[in-house]
Amino acid sequence: MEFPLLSTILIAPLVAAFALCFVPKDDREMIRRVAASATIFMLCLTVYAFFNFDTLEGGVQFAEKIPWVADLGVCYSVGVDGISMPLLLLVGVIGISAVYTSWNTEKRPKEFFILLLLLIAGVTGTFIARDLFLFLLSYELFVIPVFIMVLVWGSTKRLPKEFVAMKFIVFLLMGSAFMLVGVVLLYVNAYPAGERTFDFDALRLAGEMGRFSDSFQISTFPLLLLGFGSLLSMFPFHSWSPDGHAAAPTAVSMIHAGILKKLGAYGLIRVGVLLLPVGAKYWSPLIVTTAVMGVLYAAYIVMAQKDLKYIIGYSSVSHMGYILLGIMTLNATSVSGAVANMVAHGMMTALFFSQIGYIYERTHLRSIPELRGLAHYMPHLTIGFMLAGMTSLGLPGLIEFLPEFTIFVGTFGVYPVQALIAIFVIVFTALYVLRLLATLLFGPKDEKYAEIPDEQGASMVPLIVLGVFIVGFGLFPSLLMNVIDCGIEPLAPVFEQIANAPTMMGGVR
Amino acid sequence: MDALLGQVHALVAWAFSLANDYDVPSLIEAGVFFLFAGLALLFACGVIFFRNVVHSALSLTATFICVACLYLSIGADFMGAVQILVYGGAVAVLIVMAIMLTRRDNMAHSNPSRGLFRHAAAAVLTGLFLSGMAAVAILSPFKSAPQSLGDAAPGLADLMLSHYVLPFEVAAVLLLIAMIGAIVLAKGAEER
Amino acid sequence: MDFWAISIEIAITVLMLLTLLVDLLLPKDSDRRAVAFITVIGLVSVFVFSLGQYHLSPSETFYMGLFIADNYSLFFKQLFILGMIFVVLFSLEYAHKFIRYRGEFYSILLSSLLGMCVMASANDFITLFVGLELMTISFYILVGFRMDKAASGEAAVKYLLVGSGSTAVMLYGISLIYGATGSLDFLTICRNIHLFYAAGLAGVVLIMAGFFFKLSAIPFHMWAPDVYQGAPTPVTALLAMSSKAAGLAVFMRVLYVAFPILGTYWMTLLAAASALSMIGGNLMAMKQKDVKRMLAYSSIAQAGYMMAAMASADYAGIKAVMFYATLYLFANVGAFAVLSVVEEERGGTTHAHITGLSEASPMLAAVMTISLVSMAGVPPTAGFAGKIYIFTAAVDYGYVWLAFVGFVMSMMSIYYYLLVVRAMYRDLEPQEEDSARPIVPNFSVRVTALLSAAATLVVGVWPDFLARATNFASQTFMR
Amino acid sequence: MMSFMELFQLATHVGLHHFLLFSAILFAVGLFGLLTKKGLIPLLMCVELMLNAVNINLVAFNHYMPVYDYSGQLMAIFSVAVAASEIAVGVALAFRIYRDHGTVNVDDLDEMKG
Amino acid sequence: MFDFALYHAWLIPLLPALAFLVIGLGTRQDKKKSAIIGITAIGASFLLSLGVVGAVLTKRLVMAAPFVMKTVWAHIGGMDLGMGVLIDSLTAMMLVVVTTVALMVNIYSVGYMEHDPGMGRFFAFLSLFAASMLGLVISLNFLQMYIFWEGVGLCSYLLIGFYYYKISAREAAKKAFITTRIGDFGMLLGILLIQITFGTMDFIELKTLVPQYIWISGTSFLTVIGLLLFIGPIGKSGQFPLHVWLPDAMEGPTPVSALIHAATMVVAGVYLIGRAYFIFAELPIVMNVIAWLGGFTAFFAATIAVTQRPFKRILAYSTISQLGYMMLALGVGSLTASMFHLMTHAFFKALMFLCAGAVIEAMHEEADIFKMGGLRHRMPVTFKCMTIGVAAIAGLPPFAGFFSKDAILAAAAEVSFPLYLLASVTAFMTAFYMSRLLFVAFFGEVRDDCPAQETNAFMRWPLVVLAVLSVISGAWGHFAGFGDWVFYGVHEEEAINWAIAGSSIVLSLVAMWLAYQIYVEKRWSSFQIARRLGVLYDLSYHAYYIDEIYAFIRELAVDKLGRLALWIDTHVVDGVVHGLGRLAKGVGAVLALPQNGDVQRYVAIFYTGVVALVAYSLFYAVKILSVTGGAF
Repeated sequence: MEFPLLSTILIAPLVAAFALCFVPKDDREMIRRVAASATIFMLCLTVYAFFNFDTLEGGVQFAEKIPWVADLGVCYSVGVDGISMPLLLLVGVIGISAVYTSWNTEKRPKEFFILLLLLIAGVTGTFIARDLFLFLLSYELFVIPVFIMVLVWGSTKRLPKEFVAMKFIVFLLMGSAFMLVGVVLLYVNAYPAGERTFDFDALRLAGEMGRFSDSFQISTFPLLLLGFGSLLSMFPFHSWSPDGHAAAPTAVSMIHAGILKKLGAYGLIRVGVLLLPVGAKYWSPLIVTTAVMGVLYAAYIVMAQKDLKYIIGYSSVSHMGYILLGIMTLNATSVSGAVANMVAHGMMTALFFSQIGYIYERTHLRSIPELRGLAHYMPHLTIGFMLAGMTSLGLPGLIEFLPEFTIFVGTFGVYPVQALIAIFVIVFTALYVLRLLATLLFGPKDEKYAEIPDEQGASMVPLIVLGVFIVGFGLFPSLLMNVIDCGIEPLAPVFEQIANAPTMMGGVR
Repeated sequence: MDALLGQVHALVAWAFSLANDYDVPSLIEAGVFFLFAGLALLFACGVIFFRNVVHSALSLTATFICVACLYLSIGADFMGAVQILVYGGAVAVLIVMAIMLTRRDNMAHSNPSRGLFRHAAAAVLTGLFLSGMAAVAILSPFKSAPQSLGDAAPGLADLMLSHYVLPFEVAAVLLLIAMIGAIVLAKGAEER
Repeated sequence: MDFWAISIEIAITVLMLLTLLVDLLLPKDSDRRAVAFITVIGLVSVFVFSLGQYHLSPSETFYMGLFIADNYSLFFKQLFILGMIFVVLFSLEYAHKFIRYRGEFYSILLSSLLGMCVMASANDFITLFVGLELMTISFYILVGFRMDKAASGEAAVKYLLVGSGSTAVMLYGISLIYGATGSLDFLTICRNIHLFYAAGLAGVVLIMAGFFFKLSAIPFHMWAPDVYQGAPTPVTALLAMSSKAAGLAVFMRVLYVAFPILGTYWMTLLAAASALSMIGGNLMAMKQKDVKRMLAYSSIAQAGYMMAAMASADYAGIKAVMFYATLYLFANVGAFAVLSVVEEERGGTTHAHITGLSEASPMLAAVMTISLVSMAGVPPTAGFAGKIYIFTAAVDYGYVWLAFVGFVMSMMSIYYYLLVVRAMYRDLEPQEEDSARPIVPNFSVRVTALLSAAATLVVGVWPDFLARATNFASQTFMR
Repeated sequence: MMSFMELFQLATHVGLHHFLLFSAILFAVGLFGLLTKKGLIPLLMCVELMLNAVNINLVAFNHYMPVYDYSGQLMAIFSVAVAASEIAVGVALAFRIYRDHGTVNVDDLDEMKG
Repeated sequence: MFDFALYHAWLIPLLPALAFLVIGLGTRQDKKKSAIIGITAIGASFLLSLGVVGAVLTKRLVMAAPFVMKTVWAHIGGMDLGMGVLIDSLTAMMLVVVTTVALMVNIYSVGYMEHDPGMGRFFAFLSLFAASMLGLVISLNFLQMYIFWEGVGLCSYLLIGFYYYKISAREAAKKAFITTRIGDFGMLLGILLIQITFGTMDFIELKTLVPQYIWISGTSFLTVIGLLLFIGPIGKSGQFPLHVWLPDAMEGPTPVSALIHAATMVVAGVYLIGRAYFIFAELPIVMNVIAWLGGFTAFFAATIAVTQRPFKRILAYSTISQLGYMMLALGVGSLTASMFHLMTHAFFKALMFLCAGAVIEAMHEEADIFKMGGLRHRMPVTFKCMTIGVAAIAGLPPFAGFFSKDAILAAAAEVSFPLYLLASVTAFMTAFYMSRLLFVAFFGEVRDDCPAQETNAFMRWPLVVLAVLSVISGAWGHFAGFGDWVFYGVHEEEAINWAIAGSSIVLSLVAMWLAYQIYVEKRWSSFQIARRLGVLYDLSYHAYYIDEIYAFIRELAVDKLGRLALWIDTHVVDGVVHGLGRLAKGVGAVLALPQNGDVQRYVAIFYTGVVALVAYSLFYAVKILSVTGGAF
């Protein structure tokens, strides 16, 4: 039997979390060392997996399958394909960054790192799951860690953190309620009782055998969309997200914007589009339009925001709109772009938040007018912000450019008007990002920051790790794209099928 | 007018027919039933409407006894005996005792009721329930066929000690526990 | 007559008498821990013993099939026993502090357990009725067992009055069924076409009303909040898990064994009551400040979930109910264990009392969180798997709307569960520093709490074992 | 429309329906009391009335319907036992309430609500 | 030797890129090492570029027969995205121009930046810029070009904002980036459409595909593409509506202005059109737009330049104006003239900017020309170089500008007389304001407080080299047959049209004479003239208030709308969410209202439920009875 690589990746943070339970709560050094070593271990394994992913062979790799719950037809089935592999890497990268960003947590560090590791384990599980049940199980694992982390380690700005934590969770879970109905419907309709299974491939097979009628798909897809879409912060179901970012501790913001939202997108592809292609096609004009509206709308809101976390929060709503656009355009190009953009945006946002977290931790300020001229004292921080900002506005040579470009290529031919608006928003993105950078970093010296040290040592880790990937994948996109491509390529029949399906506007587009 | 005349006609005809087939046992049976049922209902109303709770308790006992008489009238003699013993005896004593222990002042207005609205609402609800149950009774095409199953007491004993021995034992536990519970609760109340 | 079939009941009765006896023998001023230990040891041995009763052969009955010891009832009995063991364990300190007549307390706990066990096996209305009343009357007493708290007596009175009303209705229903079919035996009734008489139909709904009362389904739920709040915390726990589970067990048997031919008739009612309970229970729980009262409303909703599965009327539904009842038991044990400690230490169970629990005792806070999340049905706790089973069964039967309501409401319910979590974890105001004073629960509470939390998590992540057990029990039931 | 005669005929031939209606009325009276009385003890009395009413049903069915044993009456006997236990507990609780509140009126019992 | 250069042309951008990495990660703190690394890298690139030129000349790699190397950069969603090297005469010319100017500027910067603590950073950015620009030049396809296009944009941003502590610099950098971004948006659209329409972005493949496409589908759709593509150059090369960033860009260090905002980056737009000329040349509407917009920009910028006072600002507007010229040339179909002017302009404009840098540094950051005066005495070398520059831009023979401008005028005259007229007027004005600059700053009396001294050698020698190039490049290009190499379509032998050339020389001389009379002889008071002109002067002085208009639009369409959106989000979208929450709670509270502790009410509700159930059962019973007729 092969070495269970993915299980090891999944279990590492859990083991660390469990081990942390027995570390005395005052031994901060030990606590963070345990947490860090778990994430370093994870990162190493994910990187190993990523570079050992056979792009020629494609398909599901590093697969493991153990029967799990017999009567539900659930298997502990993990594996990665070209779509989930990059996202797993994203988890590894952001995981370690999140731990190091929280390096100086003083308040109840033990519980903090336990919850953080649980959160990381949850998202890992979601991306490697090949079984819908396992997927759901890990998908909602974030609820409690996030809630408690916001509650205890969060910060109150516009709204009290207690309120935000509640809003965050209830909103998302309400969304997932709809999604669960959809999933149960899928599960029940796929096979007759007794043969049922949650296995992704089997469910897809059922779809190919025509078990999901067109009308069923059309009525079920919105349910899934509501669930995954609200996690993806789809306009107008985004309002949990900026507030959540603003109130959450930095590590949670990073994971939330960097991974959780991608989870929604991933779910939408994996469950929504691939299992219910006709349904997806039917709704796609509407969703694409709202996605674009969200892109524009969130970009506008960013213009009026002053709080750094709100800015990045809304900007991530805007960027997620691109991803949704890419997914719902439903062709191979746009979907590959969306998947790549998930990775890109994840890393970019995580970097942004880790930098904001650094400065917030030291000054307890994060409002633009209060922070200025940081470049004088903090060159490393400046580099971090610049890198993140430039990635955010889609500068070529950094990771986000090509995915966005690919989405545009995929979308423009199908939905030209929507794509036009979406592309125009890159101007807005530039505008707000540059405004942010200009005010925050540049301008006259302010003596009050003279005492604040620049990023050094542990606090440099997020910048270095994320920076390496942002630049590396930006300059050599084929490292990333080849993997994604070999995940999308086998889906050609699905897209073929979609191409001939009618939309809500009628006819074939 | 015609309808009224018709009714009168019918009444006359009925009087004649009454003379013709005068079914004495059935009429006696009816008399007994209506007597005791009427009395039972009257006393039951007394339970509710007496101002003095002691009167209510006595009225309740009277109801029980009337019901016991009804039992006897349909041959459920054992049941009637149980009714008189348990309800007419034990329960009534318990209740009177309770009244005595919880009320030591004037008994004149010892049985208060809720307000008018509550009465109205209760009347509506009760009426609905009653009409529902009456409708159920009427709509069910019961094919009643009274028969004699032999003596009730041996029959019951047979059932209780064979078929239903388990519930019987459990009921014993139930009574034991009720006793213990009542003692504990009452004792707890005393030891203030 | 086969005493093997009623061996569990006999054992429990003996144990009950033993506790009474020991209580009498013990000196007046000794604390009654010995009684508690006897109870626990006895129940554990009964539990272990009962494991041996699972069978593949046709089920044993005690006299003419009126009392059936099948796997289904066995499963529920074990559930009740388990719940009782947990409750006795975590209430040791609580009982020591608040319960004056502890010896009798344990006896009456055992008698309620006996009632539940009899109910679970009852195969005719007399046995059912007597068992049900044994349990109910025991609970009347137990609810009023805190002599130092007026609310306890008040709760008992309320429970007694509404409960008597419900008993009368149920009895009325039984009498109508008897009238229509001429029998009180489930197996005879089920073949009787006269169930379609108005009397039969009305009898069914009246019996259902009685059970709805036990399950506290809306609109028969009014007693639950007050009683849950006023009762001693361990008793509340029992009310929430065991009493409800017992009601479910026998309710399913009545519906599936005695009235299967009226399936379409009562399924609609079940679905409606289920939807009402899910919606109303969850909505009403939202503004509660007292955790026990909140759990009462939540238990209304939980009953709604379980009825949703019952409405599907096949073995998957039964299995889902059994699965859910089990995990609900674990969740309740966790929650109430914590609550009893909190009440004992801080004198109450409102949000104000649990504030700062995460600092006073992280372990208790974590257990509480896990339990509540399990009730809400969020992974990785058992509640999630339970909900999947339940609503799969419902959807399979065609109740998509019910599943819809269920999922939406269960996710909405996270709100009020998280309110509790929020109270435990939020930052303390300066004047609340007192709340951070450490609480060190005693060993038995710790064991109970951790066991229940572990069970919740294990079943959540690896539901296979429980699924197999419930499958086994439910399939033999439907056979 | 039924004539008087038929009505009388119906009324005088005492049968199952007489008892059913009687028990329903008795039950309803008890219920009415349960909803309107204030004192706990009168309420318990009303409960007893209701249980008694049901017993009449059972006994009547046992008498009039074609059954072959006394299980209806047996049920009634058990119900009597239960009713007795219930009232015992109820009376004990009345003492509790009286101790706690100085009165046995249930409308004073509203410490818990909402 | 030449082959080596050709086959290693990819090293040309890579070397400065490596220099950027080395400086950025390693030697940033060490000024000297940074400078050496930066100059070495660009010097090597320069040598390689010369080698490439040699290769082009020996192998005759004209535009129709380029040398191509390519590799796959990424394969995604069915698209092959390539990266590669395309070498032809145009590329070679650009390479040499860019590396030359970059090398000169690098050397100059050693002197210019020696007191600045950020010198290491400066060289890093310069190297990065050189890398991006060279990458842009050798691009094989639109995507690659766009990538480096954005890259130069970034460098421009970084370098304009080099003095990050100055708010003006910071704002200028931002403005530059955003304005060009607007252009990039259009260009990106164009590129996307090309990718979607043709399935490739490769210049070589497109060259064969476009004519076929036109043959089949006509030009209407391609016109849209062309116009969209043209928006990019409008932004980058500072054409009319998007020119606003370029004057502000002068906030950067002067070498940067010389390198980026005069000589190289701003011509990227022109270069793009030249590179994709096989598309544009087929689209008459687009060509007209280009020509007229170019002409208008040239004129428009010149009218502004006439009244400006800061040294570099005048040069900036003149750059816009000259870029307009190049566009005009492209629009009228003369790739050769445009590219020729691009080359000469690069040299003399870089020269003038470097002079400006020297002057401003000597004047201790005083930029207003009217506060200077008599500098020719203090800074003779600079003065000479500046004079050469002015002569070149004014189009006086034999300086470089004469040949290239003449070519443009001739091309314009061939196509459209109004355009020619516009170009000529612009030429006149150019000569006027450049002479004004020269005369005001360098002639007259030396002021008492003038601190100016001649600059150091690092700054002086590049000036000299560029001055030489400004003198000879025109003539050399003209006589060595620039047009034989850089041309589109059929190459026509062009001689100087002496009618046009003569008239332009006359115009220039008249303009210079006029300037001399006003600013040196002071025959007419410039203030009087300004007052006379009134509104026109104001308009010109304030650059037609375009900045203000844009600010207003931005305030209205972006900030106000943004605040509106925020309001909507917090009050409507969020309001709905919170409202739903409150609604649920409220419903719960209402539902719990009956729960008032009154046990009899509980009983009543219980029985209400019972009655409802009984009603249901009766309903059912009646239904059954009606079905069965009461028979069982």
